[in-house]
Amino acid sequence: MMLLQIATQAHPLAGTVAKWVWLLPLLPFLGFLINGGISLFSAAHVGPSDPDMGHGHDDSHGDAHAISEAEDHGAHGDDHHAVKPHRYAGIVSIIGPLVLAASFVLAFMIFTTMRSVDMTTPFIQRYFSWMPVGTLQIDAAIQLDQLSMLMVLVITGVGTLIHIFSVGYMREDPGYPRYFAYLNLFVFFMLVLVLGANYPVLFVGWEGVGLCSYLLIGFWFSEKANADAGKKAFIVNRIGDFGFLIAMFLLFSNIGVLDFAGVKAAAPGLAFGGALVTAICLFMFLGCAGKSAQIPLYIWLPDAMAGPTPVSALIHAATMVTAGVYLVARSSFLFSIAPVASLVVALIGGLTALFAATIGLKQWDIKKVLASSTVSQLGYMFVGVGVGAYTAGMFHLMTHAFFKALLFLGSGSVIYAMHAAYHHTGSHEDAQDMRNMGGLRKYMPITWGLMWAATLAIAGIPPFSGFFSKDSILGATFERAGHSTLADASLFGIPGSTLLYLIYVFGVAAAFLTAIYMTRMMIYTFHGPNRTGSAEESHLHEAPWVMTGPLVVLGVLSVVGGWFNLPAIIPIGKIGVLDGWLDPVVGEATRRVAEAGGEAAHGASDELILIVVAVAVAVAGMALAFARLKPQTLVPASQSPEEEGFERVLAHKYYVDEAYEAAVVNPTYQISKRVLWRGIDAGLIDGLLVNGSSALMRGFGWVGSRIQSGAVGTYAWVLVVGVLAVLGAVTLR
Amino acid sequence: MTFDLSVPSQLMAAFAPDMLLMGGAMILLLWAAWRPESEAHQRSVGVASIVLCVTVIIAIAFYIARGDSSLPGIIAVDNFRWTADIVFLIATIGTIALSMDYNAKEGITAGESHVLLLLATSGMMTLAAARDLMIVFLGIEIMSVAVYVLAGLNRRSEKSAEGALKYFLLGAFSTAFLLYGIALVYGATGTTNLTLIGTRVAQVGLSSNAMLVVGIAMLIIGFGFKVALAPFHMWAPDVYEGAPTPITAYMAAAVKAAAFAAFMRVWLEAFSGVTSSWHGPIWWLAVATMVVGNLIALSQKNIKRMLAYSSIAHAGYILVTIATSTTASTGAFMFYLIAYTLATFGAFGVIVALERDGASQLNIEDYAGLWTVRPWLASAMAVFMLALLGFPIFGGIGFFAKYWIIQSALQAPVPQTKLAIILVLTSVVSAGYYLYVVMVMFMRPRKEDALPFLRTGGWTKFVIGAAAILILILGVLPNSVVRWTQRSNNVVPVAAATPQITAVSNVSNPR
Amino acid sequence: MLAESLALSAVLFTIGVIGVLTRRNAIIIFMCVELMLNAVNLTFIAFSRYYGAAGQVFVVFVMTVAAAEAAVGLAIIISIFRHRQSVNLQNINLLRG
Amino acid sequence: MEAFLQSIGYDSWVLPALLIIPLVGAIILLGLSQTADSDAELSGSNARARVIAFVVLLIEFIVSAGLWWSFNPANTGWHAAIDSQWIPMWGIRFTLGIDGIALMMILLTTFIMPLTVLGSWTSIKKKVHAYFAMMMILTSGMLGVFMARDLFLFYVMWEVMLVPMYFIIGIWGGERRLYASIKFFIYTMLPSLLMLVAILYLGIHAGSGGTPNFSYDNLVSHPTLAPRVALWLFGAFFAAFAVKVPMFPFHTWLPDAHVEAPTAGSVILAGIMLKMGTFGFLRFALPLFPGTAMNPTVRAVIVTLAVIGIIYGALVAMVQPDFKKLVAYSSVSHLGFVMLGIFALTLQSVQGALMIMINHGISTGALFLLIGMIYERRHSRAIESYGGIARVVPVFAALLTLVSLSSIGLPGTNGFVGEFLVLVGAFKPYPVFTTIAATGVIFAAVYLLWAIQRILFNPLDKKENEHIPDLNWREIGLMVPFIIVIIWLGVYPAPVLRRMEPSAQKLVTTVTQGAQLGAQAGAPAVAVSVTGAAR
Repeated sequence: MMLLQIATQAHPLAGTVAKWVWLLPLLPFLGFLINGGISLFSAAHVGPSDPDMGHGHDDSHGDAHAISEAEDHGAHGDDHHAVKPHRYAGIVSIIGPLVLAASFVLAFMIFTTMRSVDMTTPFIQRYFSWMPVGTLQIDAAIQLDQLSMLMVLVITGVGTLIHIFSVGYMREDPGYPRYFAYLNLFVFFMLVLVLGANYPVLFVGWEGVGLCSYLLIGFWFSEKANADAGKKAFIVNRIGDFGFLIAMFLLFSNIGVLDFAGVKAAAPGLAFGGALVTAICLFMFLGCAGKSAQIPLYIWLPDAMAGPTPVSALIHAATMVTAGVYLVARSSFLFSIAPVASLVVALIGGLTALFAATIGLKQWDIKKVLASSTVSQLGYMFVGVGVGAYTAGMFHLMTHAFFKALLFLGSGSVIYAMHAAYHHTGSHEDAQDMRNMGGLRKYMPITWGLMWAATLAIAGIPPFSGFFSKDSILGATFERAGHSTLADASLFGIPGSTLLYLIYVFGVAAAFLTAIYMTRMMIYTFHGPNRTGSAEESHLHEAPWVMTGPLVVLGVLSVVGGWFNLPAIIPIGKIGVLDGWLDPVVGEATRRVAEAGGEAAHGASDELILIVVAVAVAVAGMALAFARLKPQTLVPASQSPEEEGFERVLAHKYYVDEAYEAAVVNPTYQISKRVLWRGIDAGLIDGLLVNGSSALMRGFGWVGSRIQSGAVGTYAWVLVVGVLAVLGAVTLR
Repeated sequence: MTFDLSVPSQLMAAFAPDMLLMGGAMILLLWAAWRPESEAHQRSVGVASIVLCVTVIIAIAFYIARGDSSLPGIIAVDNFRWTADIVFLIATIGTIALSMDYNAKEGITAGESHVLLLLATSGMMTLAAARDLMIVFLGIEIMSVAVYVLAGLNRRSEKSAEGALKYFLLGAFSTAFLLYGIALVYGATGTTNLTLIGTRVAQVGLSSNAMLVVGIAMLIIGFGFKVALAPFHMWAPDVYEGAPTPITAYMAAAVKAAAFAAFMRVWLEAFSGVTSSWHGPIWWLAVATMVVGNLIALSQKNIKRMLAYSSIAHAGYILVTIATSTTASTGAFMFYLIAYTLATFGAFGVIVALERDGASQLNIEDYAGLWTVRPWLASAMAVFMLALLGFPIFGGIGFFAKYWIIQSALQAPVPQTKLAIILVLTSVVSAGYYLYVVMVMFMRPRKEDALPFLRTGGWTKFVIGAAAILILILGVLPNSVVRWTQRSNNVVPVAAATPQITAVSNVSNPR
Repeated sequence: MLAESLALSAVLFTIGVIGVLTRRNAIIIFMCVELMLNAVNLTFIAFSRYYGAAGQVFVVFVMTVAAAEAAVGLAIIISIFRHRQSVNLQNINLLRG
Repeated sequence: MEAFLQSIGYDSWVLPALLIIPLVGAIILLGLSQTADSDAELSGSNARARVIAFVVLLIEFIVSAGLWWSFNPANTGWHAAIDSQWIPMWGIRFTLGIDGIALMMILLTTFIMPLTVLGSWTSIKKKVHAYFAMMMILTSGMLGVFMARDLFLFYVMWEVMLVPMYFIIGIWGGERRLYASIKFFIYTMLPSLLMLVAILYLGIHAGSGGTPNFSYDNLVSHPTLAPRVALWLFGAFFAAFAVKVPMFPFHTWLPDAHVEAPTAGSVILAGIMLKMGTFGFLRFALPLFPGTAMNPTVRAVIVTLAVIGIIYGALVAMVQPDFKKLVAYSSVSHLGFVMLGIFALTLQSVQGALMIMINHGISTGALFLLIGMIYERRHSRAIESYGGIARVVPVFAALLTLVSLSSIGLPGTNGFVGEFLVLVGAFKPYPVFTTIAATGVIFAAVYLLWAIQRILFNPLDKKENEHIPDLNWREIGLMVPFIIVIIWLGVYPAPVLRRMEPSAQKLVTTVTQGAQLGAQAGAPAVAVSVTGAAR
């Protein structure tokens, strides 16, 4: 590792364990190399020296076939199969989680040193110059500060748990090494994302995680649907990345630097709320909307559930999708001086939260429910960072990582069990459809308990973690509505304060719906009569410990996660740990938005009221769900009828995908094919101009050769015509 | 030394190389007619003729080495003449070499054919030397009459006879125009001596004299026929197709070159003073010739015909040098003649090598897959085609030839940029048919029913090889030839005042 | 005097041209060409009255050459006649295109 | 390293050597070539021919590699310069020399050529000697273009490239090879000849005493042309280069040529020959006519065409049923970025354009090689004749995915660096155009991901695809260098950028200053004559 150490001016972290920070991303990358190598090596069957199938295909015939046989099972669309484990499964299942655990340990050591020292400036390590072009100097550099540390801990921590879970979950998949290779690579890029010291390096991770999500969603690529989903995810993300790129271009062409420190230093120079900074923030938010599945780019996330469930847990719940939130928090020095942009962020966040929650009401696929809930929770986070409560947003990011990962892994073990059961009886029922579940509580009690904990957390029932984070967001929103730079600004002529109150209402409503659909999910899955089918029941059982173990850890975290940042009025522990921790990074920006210590604005009483309201709403939601939903009346998916009216609209996610398809995708394709290619390219340019002109030449030539009739008389005539022409030319000058 | 042509002995000396060729030809004619016709005899006469040509070249080299010149007179003694002569003689040697194999193939046993070539060549040399319209006329006729016969040499072939007839009738027809032109110019200026004409048209502003301009027009027509400018080109394709292949090469290269040499000299020495009166027609003729030749060549199936049209196109390119009307462009002119002669003889050599008796195997399609059976022949043909196309390196000297013409066009006192652009555009069109030949030879598979190719005769091999090698070598290092041809630009109107101007001026507009 | 003789020769020349254009028989066409040549000769003679002998010398050359041409030409016409018992140019068009 | 090169006088002979070595190889091969055309008994000598070709081009690469060290960026003049007489009467000299830009182009060429030999190891079965001889001649021609410092010499080299490629396409190409080859030849020859006239005009204009002067340095320091004339001359150069690039709408030769050419042909076409056009703009069109090139109208037109090319190429690529054609159109899109970068004319954008020129050579070259490999196995380029083969040929799949990602411009691969620099540099002068161009990033993902999905992923539903043999060691081995470069240039392009920066900087400054000089001369006149030309 070439370390051209540019002296970090006696930074407190200099010379401590923090100098190994570059190992954090590198360890997972190492895992990727090893696992990837194993995967390729085990799958490869080097071809004959002359590959022309005319002669050379007999020898490799057998092997190639063998592979396709093996993978045919893996290709079977769904998570789990009874074929013997991959021959290198052993070593892979050690390396895969190990590298992550290692980097988690390292991260924790660095974390402790960071706690011990008091650091106000980020710890920046430059390794080598990446793109040095004139005034544009982009280094491959790592920036370690409280914000990135928080992300690193979440990623490596939750990541490690999910890796361990995967060992059990993917054990018997033929693509086992490939799976871990991708997963390690993902973590590598995710860490690059959060550790990068400038926007381009962040962008490397940004696109890298997109790539890994593409590869993992399409992990069982033999199903067209999965491959499509992967592609969709990548392309939609690309649309967002386009915005991110433009934001970077604007930054460079106006500020001339792209590293966080430089931009932060230059940001105050920009006109407060000016067009430039607003544009930068809005373009950047387009990127966030793509990565974090906000309106209008959320469409890829539900499809992303095609990937293996642990992937959904890690990438599409805990880490990658929250990158957008991280980016806004990371760029707080920009957003805090662009109130209009911040309002847009908050508004979109609020809308998404509500909108996705309504979708969640009518999904039958257990993972789809969680997907829409993820979108909705991400909306919350954006409300948080949008209203300038960056800590609140990050706080919810963290707690969400805990309980949503738990929910996904729980659903994973449910599916695992369901699938095993169906596999035994050779049934082809859908193992993810809640209408085929029901009453699983008595078969898998641990999962049941843990998932209830997570559900209470996400529903916002005190004292579970979700309650604190969600409440801090709603509280911040309400209070910013009172007075803040945002309240003073206005969007589309609507005063900011009005909007903020509206957003607050959205948030509360979303909380209500969240409570409903989560409870619905729990009821249909674990309660009521079992609809799996009599034959299968006997095979339903709890997952092995390697899977339930991580669930337990996550369960604990999602219960006590709230203690990381207790609000002042609930003094059951140390107050505002996270606030203090993140203050060096986002504190200034927060205060700028809140106009210096907005806390004083509302009294404790108002805050108490807000809390009461939130809790009441959550409880009401759950109560309503319990009151209205009748699991007994459900019939298995195969017999159940199609929904009617608005329910169908909800079940089809408001037909947004179909709309995009009809309005954007098809027209583009048809125009490109018929007009651009057939019409302009083949028809006009090539046909008419190019080949046409040559045809014209040949035509003239043909005519000329016809005049050459062979009769001397004609020749004489032509000659004389020429004579007259020349005579005319010289005389009539 | 400097010849004073008014002294008969010195005139003889100045004319010696031409006389040498003529005399030698006479003797060979007797010898050829003496012995009964036979293959062997035909060959020995051919060899003898080649020897004669070489001797004449040596003689000319001797003159060049001495750097002779002459006072104004009926003939010129300058590098322009010598360079042109050498081009003719090389072409003649090539023709004879090809004929010896070709005649054997076609069963032509008349040794006289070679002698006729020599006589025609002597006419050409006269043309190159001519500094008097009378000599020009004589040269043209000596050349033409011989070539009429050569065109119909293959008595058994009806096509050959037809070609000869067409050539003869139209040739005579155009000669009449040429002659009329000479008469009118004579009438306008009172002399047939180019130098005097030059001085007079320059001194008395005759540029708008009706008689003179009509005469010039008639001369354009006469020369235009000989060098096959559109629309006076109609005879060329038929005659080229009908004539025996070596003779076709001879006509395409040597005859054209000779007529052009005279054309150039007449224009530079006599009419460079009245550019305005002829520049327009020449310009348009050049354009028409380039366009017509290239376009019609696109739709040809027979390779000889295709090359006939391509030679018309090349006449157009060469005419550009005349259109620039500057002595500087004679270098480009001569250089082009050399390059074109080499390429033409190479190409026709390949045709002779592949042609079967009865003038079969002459369609371009017959060359399909040639590369797979005769790689070297195919490669050589490719070189010749690219040379005619004027492509760098692979086309060798052909590129420099075109390059120099363009340069002289752009460097002319009145830059001929438009002509240059039309020239390059039409050469792009020409790629359409030159590359077609290459494509057929290299990229089409050999037909199943294709007749086998005969083995190539030694002399033919010699011509093809020499042409290819020269083209390629000169295509990288043209300096020697460039320097040599640059020296042939000494064709300058000698401004010598003469007493009869008054007489001319009052006659030149008759009552 | 000059003008008249020039005019006459021009007329003769034109007649010759028209003959070439209109007639179909090779012999007759050749005769028309000869007519044109003689028209030119007339021009030369006319001018030589002013410029001295050069024109007349030229005429002598022309006549000689014309004779030679005639010999060759007739030979060619005979050889074509051998091939197809006719000298009508209408149907002599093997070579075309 | 430098010391060693010094000691052997490397700089004094390297450039001519690079031109001669391949020619020697070509002569050897042609000498050994045999007329009989039955591959049975020829197989031995064919193998020999391959080895000779590979060794010669490997030597070529090793010799050229020295330039990497001997090149000193600090010196902005010509490196390894050669200057000697050629045709004094016409003022034509044989002058060679390189700057940072040419350096990278030369290294790109010598890097790709030996790999293309490996790429056509087994796919070429007839006339092997001639085939490799053609590739040798082609190498010389292409290198000559990058080295020439005399416009006449440049033109000669420029045309010399044409013939071997014409034969390579026409003899060893696909079904419609005859049409494609002739089209390629004439399409590119037409504007080249116009450029020849322009070059001559320049040379005569700059010459003295009736002798033209084609020396590049002299012509650059000699820009006193009437705006209108400059416009026409620039037009001629533009036509020649725009066709080679190819810019929309002069691109239609490209799909045919790419599709019909044999693998190596496509690789060379896309990898190197297309760069001739953009190189021509950088080396000749801009420095010779700064006033015209930077004239607002002209510039706007060209940038518009470039942006159209980016989007258009991507959209048309998206709907191609033939994978080779898809990649061909993607080249139109990529080269559009290059043109945008060149004419935006900021240091970043020019550097980015240069990076794309290199990257496109690497990525697209690798893509074509991979297509060639799978074509050798299934004899089909149609995308729908595949599907799900990732499971049958995992190594191929991995490589294809990686290369496609680099072509998409994924950060961490070479593709990103170039596109990012171009866009970031072009944004200041052309914010709107650049924003539109940036959407090309999206479309690139669309067409390539969709294509590799339909080839590698989806169900394996075709019987004949189930037994495709995977890549063999030769093929893997020849892909490895590509992969290494893809990653290297993606992660640590700084050395390359540093070597090119002074030249790029020099270009930018000279052109900008020249444009300012030309501006007060007659910008309005040019504007007028632009409209005049339009009429």
